[in-house]
Amino acid sequence: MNLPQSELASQLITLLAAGMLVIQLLMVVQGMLLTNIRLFALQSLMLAAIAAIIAFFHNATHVYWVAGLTVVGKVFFLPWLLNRQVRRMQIEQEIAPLLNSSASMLLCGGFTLLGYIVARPFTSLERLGNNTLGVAITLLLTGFFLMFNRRKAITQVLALLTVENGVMLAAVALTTYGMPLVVELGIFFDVMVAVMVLGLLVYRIRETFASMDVSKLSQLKG
Amino acid sequence: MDQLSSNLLLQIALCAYCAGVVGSLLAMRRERIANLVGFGCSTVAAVSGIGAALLALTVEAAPGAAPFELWPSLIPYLQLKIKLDPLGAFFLLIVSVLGLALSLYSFGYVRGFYGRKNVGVLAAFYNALLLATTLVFTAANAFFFLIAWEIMALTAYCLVSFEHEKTETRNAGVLFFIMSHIGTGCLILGFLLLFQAAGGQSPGDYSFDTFRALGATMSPGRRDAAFLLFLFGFGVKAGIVPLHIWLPEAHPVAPSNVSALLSGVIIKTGIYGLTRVLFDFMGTPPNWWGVTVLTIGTISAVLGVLYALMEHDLKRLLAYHSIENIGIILMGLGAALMFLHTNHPVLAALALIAGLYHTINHAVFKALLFLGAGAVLHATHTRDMEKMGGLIKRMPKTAFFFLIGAVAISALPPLNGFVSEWLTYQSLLQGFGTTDSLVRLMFPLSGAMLALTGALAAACFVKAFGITFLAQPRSEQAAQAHEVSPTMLLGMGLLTGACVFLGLFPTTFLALLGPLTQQLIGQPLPAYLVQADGWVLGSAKAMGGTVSTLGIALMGICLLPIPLVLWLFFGRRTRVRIGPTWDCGLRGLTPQMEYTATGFSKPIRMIFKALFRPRREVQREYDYSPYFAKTLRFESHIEEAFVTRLYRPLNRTILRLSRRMRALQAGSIQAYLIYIFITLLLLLLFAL
Amino acid sequence: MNTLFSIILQTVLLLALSPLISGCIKNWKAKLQNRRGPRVWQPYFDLVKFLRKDMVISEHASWIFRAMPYVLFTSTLLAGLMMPLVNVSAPLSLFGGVLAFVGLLALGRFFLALGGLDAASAFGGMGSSREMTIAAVAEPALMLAIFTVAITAGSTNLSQMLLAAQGPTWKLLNPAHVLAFAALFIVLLAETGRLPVDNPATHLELTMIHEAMILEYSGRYLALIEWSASVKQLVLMALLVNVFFPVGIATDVSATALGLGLLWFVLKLLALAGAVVLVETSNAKLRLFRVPDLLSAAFILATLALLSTFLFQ
Amino acid sequence: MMLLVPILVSPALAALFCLLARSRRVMAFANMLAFGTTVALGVGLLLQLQAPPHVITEWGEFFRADALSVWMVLLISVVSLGSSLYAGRYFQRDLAARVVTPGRVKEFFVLTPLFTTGMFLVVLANNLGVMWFALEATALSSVLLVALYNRNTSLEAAWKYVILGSLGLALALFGTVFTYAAAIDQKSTALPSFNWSHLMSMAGQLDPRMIKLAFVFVLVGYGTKAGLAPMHTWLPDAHSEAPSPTSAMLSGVSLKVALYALLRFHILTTACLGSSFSRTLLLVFGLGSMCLAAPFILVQTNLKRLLAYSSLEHVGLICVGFGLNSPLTIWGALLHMGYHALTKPVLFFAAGNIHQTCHTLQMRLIGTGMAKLLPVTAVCMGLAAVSATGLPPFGLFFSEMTILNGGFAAGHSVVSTIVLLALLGAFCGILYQLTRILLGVPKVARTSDAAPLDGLPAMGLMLGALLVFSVWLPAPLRFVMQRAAGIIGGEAVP
Repeated sequence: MNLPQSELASQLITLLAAGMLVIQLLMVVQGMLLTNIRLFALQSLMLAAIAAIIAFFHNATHVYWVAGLTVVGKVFFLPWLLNRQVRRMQIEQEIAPLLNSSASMLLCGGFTLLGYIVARPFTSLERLGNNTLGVAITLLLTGFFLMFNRRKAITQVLALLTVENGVMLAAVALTTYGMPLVVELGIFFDVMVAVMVLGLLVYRIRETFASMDVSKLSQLKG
Repeated sequence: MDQLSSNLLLQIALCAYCAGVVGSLLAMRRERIANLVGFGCSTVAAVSGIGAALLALTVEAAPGAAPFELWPSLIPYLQLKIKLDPLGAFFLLIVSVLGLALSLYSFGYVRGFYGRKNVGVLAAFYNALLLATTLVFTAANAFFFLIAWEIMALTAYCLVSFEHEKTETRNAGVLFFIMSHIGTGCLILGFLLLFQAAGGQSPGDYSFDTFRALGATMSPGRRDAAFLLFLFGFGVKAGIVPLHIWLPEAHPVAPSNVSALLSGVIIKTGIYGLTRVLFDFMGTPPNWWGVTVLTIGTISAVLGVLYALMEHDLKRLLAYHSIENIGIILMGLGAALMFLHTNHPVLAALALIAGLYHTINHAVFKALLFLGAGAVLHATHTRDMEKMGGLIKRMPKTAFFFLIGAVAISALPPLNGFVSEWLTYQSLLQGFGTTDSLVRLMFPLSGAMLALTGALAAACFVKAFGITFLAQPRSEQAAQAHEVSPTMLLGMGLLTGACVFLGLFPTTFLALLGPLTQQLIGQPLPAYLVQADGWVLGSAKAMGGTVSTLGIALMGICLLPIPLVLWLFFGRRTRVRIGPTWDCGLRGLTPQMEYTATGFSKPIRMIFKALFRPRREVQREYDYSPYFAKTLRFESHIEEAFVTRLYRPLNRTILRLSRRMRALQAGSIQAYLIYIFITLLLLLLFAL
Repeated sequence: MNTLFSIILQTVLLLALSPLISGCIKNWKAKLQNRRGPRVWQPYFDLVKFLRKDMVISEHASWIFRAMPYVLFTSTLLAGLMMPLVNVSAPLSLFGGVLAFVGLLALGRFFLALGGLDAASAFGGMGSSREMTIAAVAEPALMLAIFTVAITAGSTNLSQMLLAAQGPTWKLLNPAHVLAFAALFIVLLAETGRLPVDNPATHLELTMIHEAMILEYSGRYLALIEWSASVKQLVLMALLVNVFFPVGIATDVSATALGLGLLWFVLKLLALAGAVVLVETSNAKLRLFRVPDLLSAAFILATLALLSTFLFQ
Repeated sequence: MMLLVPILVSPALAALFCLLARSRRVMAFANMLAFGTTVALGVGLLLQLQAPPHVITEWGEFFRADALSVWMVLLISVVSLGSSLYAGRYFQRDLAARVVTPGRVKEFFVLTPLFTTGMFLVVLANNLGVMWFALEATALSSVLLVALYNRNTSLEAAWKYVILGSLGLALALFGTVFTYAAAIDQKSTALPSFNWSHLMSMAGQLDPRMIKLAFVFVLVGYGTKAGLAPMHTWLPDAHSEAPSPTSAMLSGVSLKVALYALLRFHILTTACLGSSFSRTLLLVFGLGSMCLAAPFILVQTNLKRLLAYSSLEHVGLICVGFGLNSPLTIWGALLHMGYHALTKPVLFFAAGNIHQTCHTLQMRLIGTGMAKLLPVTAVCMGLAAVSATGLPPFGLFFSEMTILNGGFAAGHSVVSTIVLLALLGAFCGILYQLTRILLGVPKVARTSDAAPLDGLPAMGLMLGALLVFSVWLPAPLRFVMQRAAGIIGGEAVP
């Protein structure tokens, strides 16, 4: 392979990573549940794209697997699953965050800064794109923030998934070829199972509590 | 002589105790067998324990018994090593003598539990407690000592809450165990400090041999810290003021044979620990140690007896007297420490002997008194003195034994209490000359306080004996009381004998303490202690005071004829009539007219009002004039200032803070997520 | 042999002399109050009378009631035998010093109080309660005062204390001695049941202490109790006069020395008795709960005495 | 012979079998059989490990068992055996009381072996990534167990457990990725192996900054699963709401398994950065957990929550032991793991019996006099409580003393003092609460539907083992523990 190609690759990857970050921030301010799910699908698509690019430019076949699995799982299956659940339970669309959008926007700005600070010492290590690690950490932090800024069970699941995206991004960004395939597969299936379990629990909670509001889940004290 | 070494006897005793535990548990369902097996084993064990102690104090004193190991332990630093040195042997003697008497007593006493409670369990715990105590006195490794100490506390807790159906019993048990555990915590820290000073590397660094005179090598700060920790830890067990609050709660609620054991031996483990640590490990003490111990002793003695006077629950009264006597013992130890500081080994030996002699004396007569109280409880089913009276006619033998105990604990000649307090007085008196600093005033002043204590104790036991045994029965169950079973009497008789022996033949007994002072102070018995070939007990110097209880007793017997001579002279024709007591012309006296226990101690309550702060409620109903009341109801409570001012607020504060903490776990998952998030952020900043 | 002789002599002396002292005190008190008062010998006649009379014993009483007079009598006598009266060396000085002395008196008191409780009458209980209370409060002052002297003597052996106090008379005037004497004098009043602590002459329920305890006793038991009371008074006074003013006390056993010692002893006793009489006539009885103040004053005096031994040397 | 694979396979097979089986007895028996086998295999492993090189690997390097893993395998299998012994009778009574449906019971018997398999995989996997997803698997399987009774509270507990748990695991995955990244050789394009053993061998070349960052993430992540304060918040909920056999496994081993995962990274970090960094963090979090647990125990009102907090306390103590990082304290911490694993299940079994008898866990409602109502349970609970509060003759006293000693010997007097204070607080709480419910007379003469001997086999097994191993540690076991301590501390134990 020759240099301009890898130059191009890293350009693309940086671009996509930035896109993922933007989507994350959109999710922070976005008020509608279904839109959130679609945004997540889009984010995952970008992740898959990054993986594909790596696989293409470094012709590392097993990373195609990662890309494919991500597309199948995170772009189609999980959003579909969540959508179905939302429809089946007629969850009202409002997400009802704890903080209003401007404040959360401000916070997330702070997180982004922190992410870059944490990542700076390691820029030398990333050989693809610039500051993808920073993006990954920011995804983690903002995902975290999403988790405790949302009241609905489903949205917490969604936030968790964005954190997962962050991890995968870090994985591909830092390690060129992603993790060994076994691990990749394991992680992938774990995520799937996790979401199913979560879905199951959400369903049960829904039918016992007649609500999706996790702030109602506060009987266990002391 | 090889086949009868002290170690062999000690091992026999340990095995017998274990057999007692196992056997009585196995025979749990058949209570009679359990009773026989359990207390039989403890009797055997106690006898061989006495043998071992005597051998170790006499024959094998010079070389000292060889240490032996129970079994190799799996923990580094822990050696299950046992060594019977003079100090341990002395305390082993105490526990074994009491063990013997109490076991004999228990045969009869626990029959009262048949059908109600499980005698097997009682016997098992009783044996376990004796076993643990024996190990405490003989362990030669701090780690092992702590294990025995904890097991002792645990079994004591189980015995205290044996009759756990009553709420007061459960609370008393919990209070006891918590206090004792806090004490143990301090002990652990103290021993760890020593361990550190010993180097803290080789497994041997935990054995008492390495601790010996270690204090000299420690930095003053650590040494003082260790001293305070030990004083606190052992003080809780010994029940010194203000760490005593558990004692009057826990001792009364236990079965009486156990109460006797607790008051007689278990609190003495605190004294043992203090002696062991302060005289054996800590090296030459700074002056303030001795001053502290002496002061604490004085305060405990006075407060203990004052609170005892206010009680009309017989067993609580005795429990408070334990605090008083612990105080007296500590006076001796404190004086000894001060003498060590000023380098007067002879006086130190005298003071130490005084303290230790009072230790065994108190063990004997307090156990005797508790057994007497137990007999009364057994006969009348109440501990409230106001419901007793006239028992001397219904249970004469018990009454006699109790009287002996009462005379002994009131430090009246010629019994043993007097002897040990006499020794204490002597050491305090001669302490005055040992130093020029103002500190010397401590000696006579604490001597005066000791006098006050003795006089108050006498008052208290006039009340205890007089109200309980004399005059008319104040209640039905007292009138129905009956003498207790022969084995119980035997147990009490044994202790009575011990009281008399320790009282009349102190010089014979003190000979046993020679090796002990030699070991702890490097000083044999003071030369003038035993005078006129054993007839007279002297003090530490040539022209010092002397006393001979035996002589006093014999002389008294010689003087008895004088009144008889007088009868022969004048009153040959006189007659004796039995008549009613003068009742001011009323129609006969009723028990209501007798002086009550509360009334008896009223003057003292008035005098020390500032201390007791009694809450009194008087309700009188009258028609036209308050002076002609129809009904009159009077009640007065006394709560210890330490409980109301110190412990309750402390407890309340801790619980309030803990409840505040619970707000952290408020149930909101968002909050939980935020905790994790903040932790992560902080760590990231820390890692950068 | 010698010891046995001295024991017998001293016992006789105690028994013989003590009623006289009580008699003198009664008589002089009356004189001071412009009464004729009983004869000085009256106590002797009383004792004989009591011994001749029949006894009534309460139906509720137990053997304690019967044993008490003997114990009291014996213990008081024993205490007396430890006290040097005319000779420096008391007969039983080896058997116990001042501590045993105090202890034996306490033993007597212990049984006296029990005897008071035994008859199931409220008076007895009240008397015992008050007696034990006052004794308890008096004890520290007594012991501290004794300590002060014992410290200077370096021994609790009474004979030793006397020997140490021998020598130039001006030594007796040092503040420690004087203060301790004052303290002991107050204690003496309390212990012997004198005004202002207790009124030996009264039988009014609410004021009596000693009399209340022995209310149920009669006949020879009463005789024993009264006798031991006066012996106790004698030996306590002896403690004061001999320990603080050991002038003229015999240091050897020659007849002249003993005779002289006896003379001095009686004189000193009478002087002290006079002092007691003066105090009794010039004071009213205190309320029971004021007595502790008096005795704590004694305690303060003793403490001051102690301090002065510490300061002036 | 192969040992590691069978250990993993036998519970998995049991799970499969239970999926097909119909009768409850059969399923219970299958569980017992499987765990019995694993115990046997574990002992075999123990013996095999005595021989050098003291490491067993299978499937190339994929499965790897050194002394530490063997120690964990033994704990896991024994506790699982105990809880499966208890489970059968327990659910029989639950079914009788109509608290659960047969379907749910089946779920239990299927999920428990899976749960155990997951834990075995955690301790036997050599690849850190595999270790991660094995841990995730245990989390997921246990979540459904926590939610077994479909009560509001149990669902709430499960929800908190799964959300916090998977979040923690996501963080741990971050850490794992970083570790892997730190291992990549910059020049070559070859995939390095992600095996722990390999990473240890090249610990010198790892990028220290990256490892530092990685350990932070792993600590928070696996720390959440191990219930270190302040990430412990799910622990009391989950442990108290789960059915007692599951609570026993959660408190008994699953916490320690997470701790094991953390330890592996701790060892790696220590090898790379030197000890000070990671051990300080462990020390801080351990002390934090202990100090936090004590007050909650003091004023606790719910029996099983009380036990859960005491587990928090013990995990904290174990962390302190590792954090002090002297050979002695590490050894003590390992001992503590073992004794606690044997003690805590007994308490939970007893609590289960009490729960099924009184139908509540609120100690105020349970009232007094359990000793009269359920003598055997009360005695077992009392003994276990004595052990849990660290009193002799039980082992926890020895291990606690060993840790305290080590602290003082290493000059950390203050740490030891704090530990002692926390332990005192916990002691007071447990003593007070248990005295209140065990002793005394029953409030009302409740018609006890408790068969007196319920759960005796399980509790007897545990207590027996506890007593035996408190006074006698067989040479092979001792050897393995010393090696394990060596692995963690980097040096051998005296």
